[in-house]
This record gives sequence, structure tokens and C-alpha cells, in this order.
Amino acid sequence: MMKHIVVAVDGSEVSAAAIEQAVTVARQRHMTLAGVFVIDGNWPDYIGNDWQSSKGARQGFLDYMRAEQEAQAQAAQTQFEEAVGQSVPQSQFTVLAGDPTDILSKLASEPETELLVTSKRVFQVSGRPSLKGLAKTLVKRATQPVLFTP
Amino acid sequence: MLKVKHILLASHDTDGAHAAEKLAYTFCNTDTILHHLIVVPDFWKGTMGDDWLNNASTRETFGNYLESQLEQEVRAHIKRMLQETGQSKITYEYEIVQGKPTECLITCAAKGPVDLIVMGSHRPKAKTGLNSRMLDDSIFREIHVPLLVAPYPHD
Amino acid sequence: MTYTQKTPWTLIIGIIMLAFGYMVQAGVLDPLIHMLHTSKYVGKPGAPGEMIMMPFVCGIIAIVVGLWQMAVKPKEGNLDYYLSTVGGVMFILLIAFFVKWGFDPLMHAWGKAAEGAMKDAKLDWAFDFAKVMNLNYVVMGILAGIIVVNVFKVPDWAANGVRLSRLGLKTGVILLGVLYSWGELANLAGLSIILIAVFVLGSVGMVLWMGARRNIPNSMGGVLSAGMGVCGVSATVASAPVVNAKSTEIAYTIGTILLWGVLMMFIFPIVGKAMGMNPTQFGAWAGTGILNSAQVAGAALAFEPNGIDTLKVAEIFNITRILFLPIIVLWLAVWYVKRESTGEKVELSKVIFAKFPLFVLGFIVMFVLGSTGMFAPEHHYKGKYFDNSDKVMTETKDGKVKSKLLKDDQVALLKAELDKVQEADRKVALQNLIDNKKVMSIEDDVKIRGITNAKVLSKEATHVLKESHKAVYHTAPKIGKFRNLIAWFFTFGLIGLGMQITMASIKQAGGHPLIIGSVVGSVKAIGALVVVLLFVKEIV
Amino acid sequence: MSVQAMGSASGKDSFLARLPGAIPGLALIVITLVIIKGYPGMDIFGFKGIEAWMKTAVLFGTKGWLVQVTHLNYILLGILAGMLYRNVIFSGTIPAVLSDGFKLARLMIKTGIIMLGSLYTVQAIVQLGSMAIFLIGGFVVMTIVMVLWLGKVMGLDRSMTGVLANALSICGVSAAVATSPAVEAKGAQVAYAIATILGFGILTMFISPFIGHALGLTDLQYGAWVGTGILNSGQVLAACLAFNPNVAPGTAVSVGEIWNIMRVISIPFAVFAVTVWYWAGQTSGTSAQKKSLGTLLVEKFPVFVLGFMAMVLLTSFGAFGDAGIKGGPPASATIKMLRDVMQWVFGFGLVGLGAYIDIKELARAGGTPLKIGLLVGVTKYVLALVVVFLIKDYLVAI
Repeated sequence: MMKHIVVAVDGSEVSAAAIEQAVTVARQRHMTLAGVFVIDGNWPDYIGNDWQSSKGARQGFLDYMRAEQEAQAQAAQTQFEEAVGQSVPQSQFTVLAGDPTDILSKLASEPETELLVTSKRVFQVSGRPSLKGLAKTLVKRATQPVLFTP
Repeated sequence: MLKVKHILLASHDTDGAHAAEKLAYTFCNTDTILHHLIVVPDFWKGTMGDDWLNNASTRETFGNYLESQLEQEVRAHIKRMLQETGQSKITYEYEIVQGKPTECLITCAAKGPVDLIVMGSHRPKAKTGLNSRMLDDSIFREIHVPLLVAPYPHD
Repeated sequence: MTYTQKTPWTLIIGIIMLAFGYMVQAGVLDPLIHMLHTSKYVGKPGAPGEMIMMPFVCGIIAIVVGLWQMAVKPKEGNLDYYLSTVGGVMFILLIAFFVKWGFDPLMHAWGKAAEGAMKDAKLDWAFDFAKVMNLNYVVMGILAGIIVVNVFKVPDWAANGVRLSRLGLKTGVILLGVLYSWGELANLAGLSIILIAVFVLGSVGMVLWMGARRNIPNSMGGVLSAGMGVCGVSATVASAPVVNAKSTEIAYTIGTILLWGVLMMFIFPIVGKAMGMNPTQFGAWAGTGILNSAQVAGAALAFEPNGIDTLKVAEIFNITRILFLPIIVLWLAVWYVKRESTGEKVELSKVIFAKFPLFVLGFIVMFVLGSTGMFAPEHHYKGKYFDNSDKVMTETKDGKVKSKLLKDDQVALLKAELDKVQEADRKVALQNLIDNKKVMSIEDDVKIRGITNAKVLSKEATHVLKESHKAVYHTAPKIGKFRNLIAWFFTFGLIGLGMQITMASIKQAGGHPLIIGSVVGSVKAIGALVVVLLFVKEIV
Repeated sequence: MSVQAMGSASGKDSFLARLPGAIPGLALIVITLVIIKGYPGMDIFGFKGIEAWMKTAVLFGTKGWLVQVTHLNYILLGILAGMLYRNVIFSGTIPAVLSDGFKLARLMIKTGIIMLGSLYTVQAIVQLGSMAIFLIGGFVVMTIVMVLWLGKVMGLDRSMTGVLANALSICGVSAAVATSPAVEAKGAQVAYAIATILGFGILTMFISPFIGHALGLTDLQYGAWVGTGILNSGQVLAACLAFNPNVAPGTAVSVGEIWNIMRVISIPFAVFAVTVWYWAGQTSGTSAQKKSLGTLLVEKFPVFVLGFMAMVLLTSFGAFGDAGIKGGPPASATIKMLRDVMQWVFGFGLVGLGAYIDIKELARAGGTPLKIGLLVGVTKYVLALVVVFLIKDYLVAI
């Protein structure tokens, strides 16, 4: 499989800088660029401690969170596509679902990933408290280089 | 933006740091300056404090021994770096400071023109090496320069 | 290089001390002293106690030195160095004052109050948190030291004085030599040599064996075995150059030892109290089981802060360990040379000479001098001595004759209850007391105390027995003061040592040393506990 | 837009079809409970369960020091075990094999609450309920006002304020879950509010039994206090059982859960009220999320409360024999058996709930939600204690 640069995008201001860096590196090294947004699949677990909500209330909440994040994914895609434009020969945007920390760590450990670029504050705008520690966890788990933008 | 002119490399000769060195070379152009920061952690000052029952001569022997040992290790490291950068024609400069590793890196990054910081990752639990962590929370909080972390080399 | 720094702090500390001493003497602080129940430290008019004497003496020294530091341009030399330590020493002492006369009684009072409140709430498990957590001045002093260095940093002008604290510990041990009797020392030395030999050799062997299994370098195995086996940081320092240890290995070993030492210093006394150990048992356990020797003294004093029985036992163990140090270093040197070509051969006499801790000689000298009776009569050393001669039993004070002999009604009371005592020997002792109106011998006294403890007699009669015991036992004021002095030396040394325990060096604990150290450390602590509980019963 | 799922997708199979998959998790919880609580007559080499051992262990010269000082009983130990499983042993996530079993915890607690209905007669419910309405009503109104005011002072946006107002005033996480869609709350906001509430709840769960015993509160006072003062309902249950593990009329849990039910019932109404407040102040915004009270009642009303009510009615008609109400005839054999079973059911449920507590999330909570949450939480907790003390003569035991 071909090597590529991966950048985590969440549609916020901080991720714009990360995309910029990723584009530069991808152009220098003539590589393909992959943008990623992760829909947090951990919400059911996160509210698992609540035992007394009715099924309707629970499901209503989860649907609402899902819809909100899908809107954010849409925004991230627009941001990515506009920023990359035609500057990189091949680029692609993917929306994944699961635990953001786990998924990014996994991406940062795949042999095809030449470099993972992410803002150190990515996914914090919308996420659970533990996502604050994402950068630290990435450092621990990654087996490929990770570039953190401010 | 990524016209990397000044790379700050933080490495103190561990396996993780070697990976960072190699990664830093790949980001070097012909006009890049590779600034190597070596921190001798200051906890050495505190390590002899708790020893109370030895006599002065033993303590002095130990102090001298430790100093020469540390210096020997740093010299060897710089010699190797000079060789490697010389081969690939990279402008190399080094700086040795004593203090808390994280603080030293933050001040060094704030002081000079730095476009990119390169450092090694955490040491896995089973590997040996000093426990003076450079890469802690405050690095993420206080450094406003892109930070490239090289993964620990897994064999 | 001159050591003295121009700092106003020595002077300021001196003034604070002097002002404090004056306020205590003038009675300004009486309400506080009353609240904290510290009047025993204040003494009586004409015989001022430590809470007046210490601040005055130290305060004046600090003021004089402080003024000298401000006024005179220092010249290089010994005088310069020694004077530069005064600031730090006074700094430590000031902390000691606060902790011993302030926080210690305060925690004591709070602990009691909390227990009282819980009892009022009808809780049958009411407990005194200060007692359970063992918050006495030794523990809090060391904690204060650790907090100072890690939170505030030791100020530059105090650094030299803080370094002097090891001298405090050494002086304490040397002075302690006076307080042993031949019998005690022989008993303890026998016990400690056996225990220490087994545990030192055992743990050195265990480390080397585990090291071989885990394929660690010989140099690491060397420092680690000395550190874990003999006496902690001191042994690491002594053996590192001999086995060519790498910097990482030294850092790992010292970090592990400090981590364990500090943990053990706080845990041992709590466990010892919970299990109801006596001073000998605890001293033996701490002396064998705690990795780092500085923390042995800390744990012993923390266990028994107002007496030195535990300290005496623990220090004998400590000294025995120290005497093993040159032997182990020598052994390691030989062992290392066999395995590594880079190892340098060392001479037996040179190692012994270079590594021998001189203060142990001081200890022995003091012990010999003490046993000649040049400081106090031999039977005074335990602090209390037995004397039932007529001279002490009847005192004449202000023209009135005061007798400590039993009164007639007390004799009658004891006679009436004589038959309640079952054991023949105790009965004889009690009969002796009734016949002579005083306790006749030490053996009798032991039996009488047996009766008191068994609580077979009525309350009144038991009270009479206690009185008669008090009448023949006298405190030796000289020894009391001397013990107090030793306790101050140790307190000073331990707070200063606390100030040298930095988190940065503890954080270095890791790698093989942490694993091996933890295994060996726990085996040693638990093994020593079991051995001591099984074999050490009596109070020496 | 394509979404690739990398985590395990939650199956939509029927309950029965999922049951076999739940067995490993179920077994782990049951084994844990047996080790902690022991079954009647258990004696494996002298080991009768951790709880029994703690009662006999001698420390500091006091028998059972651990129990008397820390007040750990099987309930708190169970929660701790659950937390241990997630955070230490499985380092962060419950493995997929076990997760189906652990998810059953919710069902177990609901079952337990329904069974709890057998402790009351209609008359007792009316007595306790009216006290509960009085206390809870007062506190709900006070808390909402306080949060709305604090939110304004601290410059919090309206949706966050709405979520916090309901979550802090009524019953914690469930209220937050019910309210957030209605007030367009952002994900991070809800997440931080939940972390704050849970963290505070766990803290109060461990210290409340201690304080309760130290102050010598009666079961009635204690139940009323924690029922009013603890933010999250799961922790109310745990704190009550930790104070007095017996399940019988008049014990802490029988009082606290009436309080809890009152809070649950008030969720739809509170959601309605806050929604009205939110849209009244929202000038922009077009989406018509407004729902009628009727829809909300159907959607957010927890069915288990109906089960509980049915159980109360059945008990009042004597369907299970005598309920063992104070002053009446002793409880029948059926009722006694029900109560023994309930202890196990709650124990099971709480081990599971403990496994849903993620320390990582709690430790990283922060920001304005944390500040407001702590401020309001502490105020409520302390004030409830004071009020319970003040009105202790008016609290009527059943």
C-alpha cells in the first residue's frame, strides 16, 4: 500500500493550521493526503452510569448527539476540501466512527502512515473531557511520527 | 510555512532520542540549522543528599566519578552527532545546559528562532533510560511551535 | 571561593528566635502554651526549659553570625565555611521549633478532640487520628523538610547548613554510645549480627541472582546489590566507582532506594503501632527491614518520639550494617574484577581504610568512656535508677520532714489484700514491702509491678503499690537532659535529610532496579517482620 | 458522506437473543459479589467473604476497625470493584465479551426499584411522598434559580445553563440526558456537565455514610438528606445502601428511593419548563425543537416508576402477605425472600454501574461547568443536611 500523510480535521480554527502543515509536507514528499474526522462512538458508554432514564430519553439523546456530530463532520469535510484544493495531487476525506483517541492512535501506528498531523487541541471543541489528553496518549501509542501543531 | 530553517532537536542519547535524530535529518534542507539541545538533568545534584554515613573521601570519590562519567557520556554523544551531520552536510550546533529538561526545552524554544521541535517519544516501561521526562503536559501547554514526536523504535 | 553569602536571613532568624524565647519567658505566650499543653518544655522559673533555653542560645549565635556576615567581607578558609553553615542550621532549627512546640502538640490536641467528639457521638470505634497516623514531631519534621525542598526549594544561603545535617546524625549516633550498658550491647550486638548477616547476605545474593536471571549488566547488579542489601544510598555511593556503574544505573538505584526508604519510614511505625510491638521488636525490625539507613533512625524516632529505647536498638542494627559495608564493597570489587576486564583490582587495606565510617569509632569511644562511669554512675543510664536508701526516702524541705515510706493505713490495706495474690514469688515480694514499708530490691519491684499490672487488688491498694514504685525510682536529670540533646541532634539531622530528598531523584526509580528493588525490599521488610515477631520477644 | 465504523456496533437484536452473550459479564459480576459479600453458609478455608473478614479483622486494637471507620460494606466495595475492573484491570474499556453482561446492570437496578415497591403501603407513600415533595420542590426551585443566576454572572451560554439547571436540581445525569436535545446543548458542554455531576456524586457517595454515622442520623433523616443533597440518582441509591444495607420499611434506602422517585417523576416537567425558558430567550434559531408537555411525558417518563407504583398497590392489597410495617404484624415469608433477593439485585446493579465510571473522564473535567457544579453541589449538600436537622421533628417515620 502507498504511504500517505494523515491529518485529523474537526472543522475548528486549530485544525486549519494542521491542514496547512500537512499540505506542505505532502507536497514536499509527493505523497497523498488523507483527512480524517472521527464521530465519537463512546457516548452510549459515557452515559452508561445513568440507569433511570426512559428508553425514549436515552435514544433521543444519542440521536441528537449523532446528528450534531454529523453536522460537524460535514463542516470538517468542507474545511479540508477548501484548504487542500488542487495543491495536492491526490487527497481523500474519511469519516470514521469509534473512540477518537483509539482511532487516531491506530492511524498513527499503521505502517502506511508516513506522518500523522494533528492539532494538539483537536476534537476538544466538541468532545468528552478525556479527549483533552489525546495528544499525550498519541505520543505514547504511536509507532509512526506525529506532528503536533499548536 | 514549512520552510524549516531552524530545527530544535532535543535528545539525550537514548534509543528514543536516536529515532528523533534520524527523523530530524529527514526534515533538514541544505540551508537548515540543526540546533541540538542536551540537558543534563539537575536531579543529580540531589542524589547524594540522602547519604549520611559515608566519610568525606568516599563521597568525593563518588562525586568525581559521577562527573567524569556524565561528561564522558555527553562527549561521546556529541562526537557521534558531529560525524553523522558531517556526512549528510547538515549545519549542526549544540548547546549543553543543566536543569529540568522540560523547562530547558521551553526556554530554549521561546528564546531562539525555532520552526520545528523534534524529540523522541516516551520510553516504554521495560526499556532502560533516565526518567527525566521531557515530554509532559506542560510541553503541550506552553510550546507554540510545531512539535514533531518520533515514535520509540520497536525492533 | 568563599562560601559566606551576604544575607540578612541569618540575622532575621536570630531575631525571631530571640523574640520567641523572650515571649515565652515573659509569659506573653502563656495562653497558647496552656492550650497546647507545652508547659513541660517551658520549665520553671530558675530552671528554664528547652523552650526558653534553645531559642535564646541559638538566637544569640544567629544574631552574632548574622551581623558578622553583613559587616565583614569574608576571607577564604575554614572559618568562612563553618560560619556559612550557621544560617542553614538555624533555618532547620527554626522549623524544628515550630514542629516540636507547635504542630506536634496541636495535632495531639486535635486528635484528642476528634476522638472526644466521636465518643460524644456514641461511636464505639472512636479513634485519635494523630495517634493512628503517628503524627508526631519527627514525622512532621521530616515531612516539613521534604515539603520545603520540593515546594519552595532550599534557599541558597541555607544550602551549606542543610548539608551539615548529616553531621547531626553522626553526632547523635556517637553521643548515643554513652547510653548503652555492656549487657545491652552484647545482647543487641549478638542479635543484630545474626539478623543483619542473614538479611544482608540474603538480599545481596537475591539481587545478584535475580539480576543474572534478568540479564542485567554486572555494573548494575553491583550497585543494586550493595544498595538493596546493606545500607541504601550510602552503599550505592560507596560501591558505584568500584563497579564502574553507568549514570543511569546509579540514578535508578538511588531513586528506588529513596522511594522505598521514604515509604517505609511512614509505614513501619504505623504498622508497628497497629501490631503492638515493643521497642526492641520494632527497633530490630526497622534496623533490618528498611533499605536506607537514614530512614531507620527516622522510623525509630517516629515510633517512639519521647524516648530513645527504640532508637538505641535500631542504631545498633544500623551500625552493624555499616560495618558490613566495607566487606560487601570488597566482595563486589572482587566479584566485578572476575567478570569484567575493565574492573580495577583493589587492595583490602585500602578499601577498609577508605570506606570505614569514622563515626563508628566515635561511637565505640563514647561507649567505652561511658562504661567507665565518667559521665554518670552506671545505673543511671536507663534514665531512671533504683535507690531506696534512707537518704532519698526521707527528704527535709522547708524544715518539714517528708517521708516516702508507706503509711500505717496503707500497710493495713495491703495486708488485708495480701491473700488475693496467688503466685508465691509475688506474695513474698508484697510481704517484703509490707514488712519494710518500702520496696527492697529491683527484683521485688519487678514482681510488685506484676501485681499492679495484673489488677488483682482493689483500686486503692493498686494505687499504693504504684506510689511505692515511684518512691524508689528516681530520674537521673543528667541523663534525661542528655537524651533530650541526642533527640535534638537526630531531629536536626532528619529534618535536614528531609530537605535533601527531592522528588526529581525519586522519580528516577524505574527499570530493573525498581522491579528487583521492590521484590527484595518487600521480602526484606516482611521477612524481617516475621523473624522479629517469632524470635524477639523480650525488652532488652 | 460515508461513515466507517471502527468500534463494535451495538446490535439491535432482541433481549433474549442477546442473553447468551451476556453470560461472561454476568458471571464475573456474580463471582465478584460472592467474593465480597459471601453467600449464606460460605466457608472456603475459613474465608467467608471480604465483608465478613473486615468485620472481624483487628487493627489498632479495635475489632472491625475497617468497617467502623471507613464504612465500607458490600455496596461500596462492589462499586469499587466495578471501578477497578474498568479503570485498572481492563485499563479504560470493558472488553466486548463482558460488556453485554455489564450492560444488564441498568435493568437490574430498575428491577430492584420495582421490587422495592413491596416495602410500602399506599398510606406510607402518601406520607413520605408529601414530605419529599415539600423538600425536593423547595430545593429544585432554589437550585434552578441559583444556576440560572450563576450562569448569567459567569457568562455561560443559555443551552449550557439550561442543561446544568436541570442536571443539578433534579437527578443528575438522567436529567442532563433528557434536557440537552431540547436546549441544543453542545457535546463538550454535556460531557463536562456529566463529568462534574458524576465526580461529585461519587465523592458524596463515599463520605455521606461516614458523616451520617458520625452525626448519628436516623435512617429517615439520612434518607431525606441524601435524597435531597446528592446530585446523581445512582449515587443516592448507593449512599443509602452504604449507610444501612438492610432493605426493609423505614431503612435509609426505603426513604431515599421515595425521594428519588419524586425526582424522576419531575423530569418531564422540568424539561418542559427549561425548554420554554430557553426558547423564550432565544431570538435567533429556527429549528422547531419545541415539544408539548404531553409528548415529553410520553417520551421521557421512565416506565419502571409505573412498575414501582403497581408493586406498591399490590402490597397494599396484601398480595404478598404482611409487609412488616412498623407496628403491624411481621413480614411474610414472601416479602422476606424478596428483600434478600433485592440486596443481591442492587449489589449486582451497582457493580455494573461502578464499571461505567471512567476515572480518566472525571479527572479531566474542568471549566465553568465544574465551578458552577461544585458551588451548587456543595451548597445543596450542606443546606439539605441543615434543613433535615431543622425539621427533624416533622419528619414522620413509617
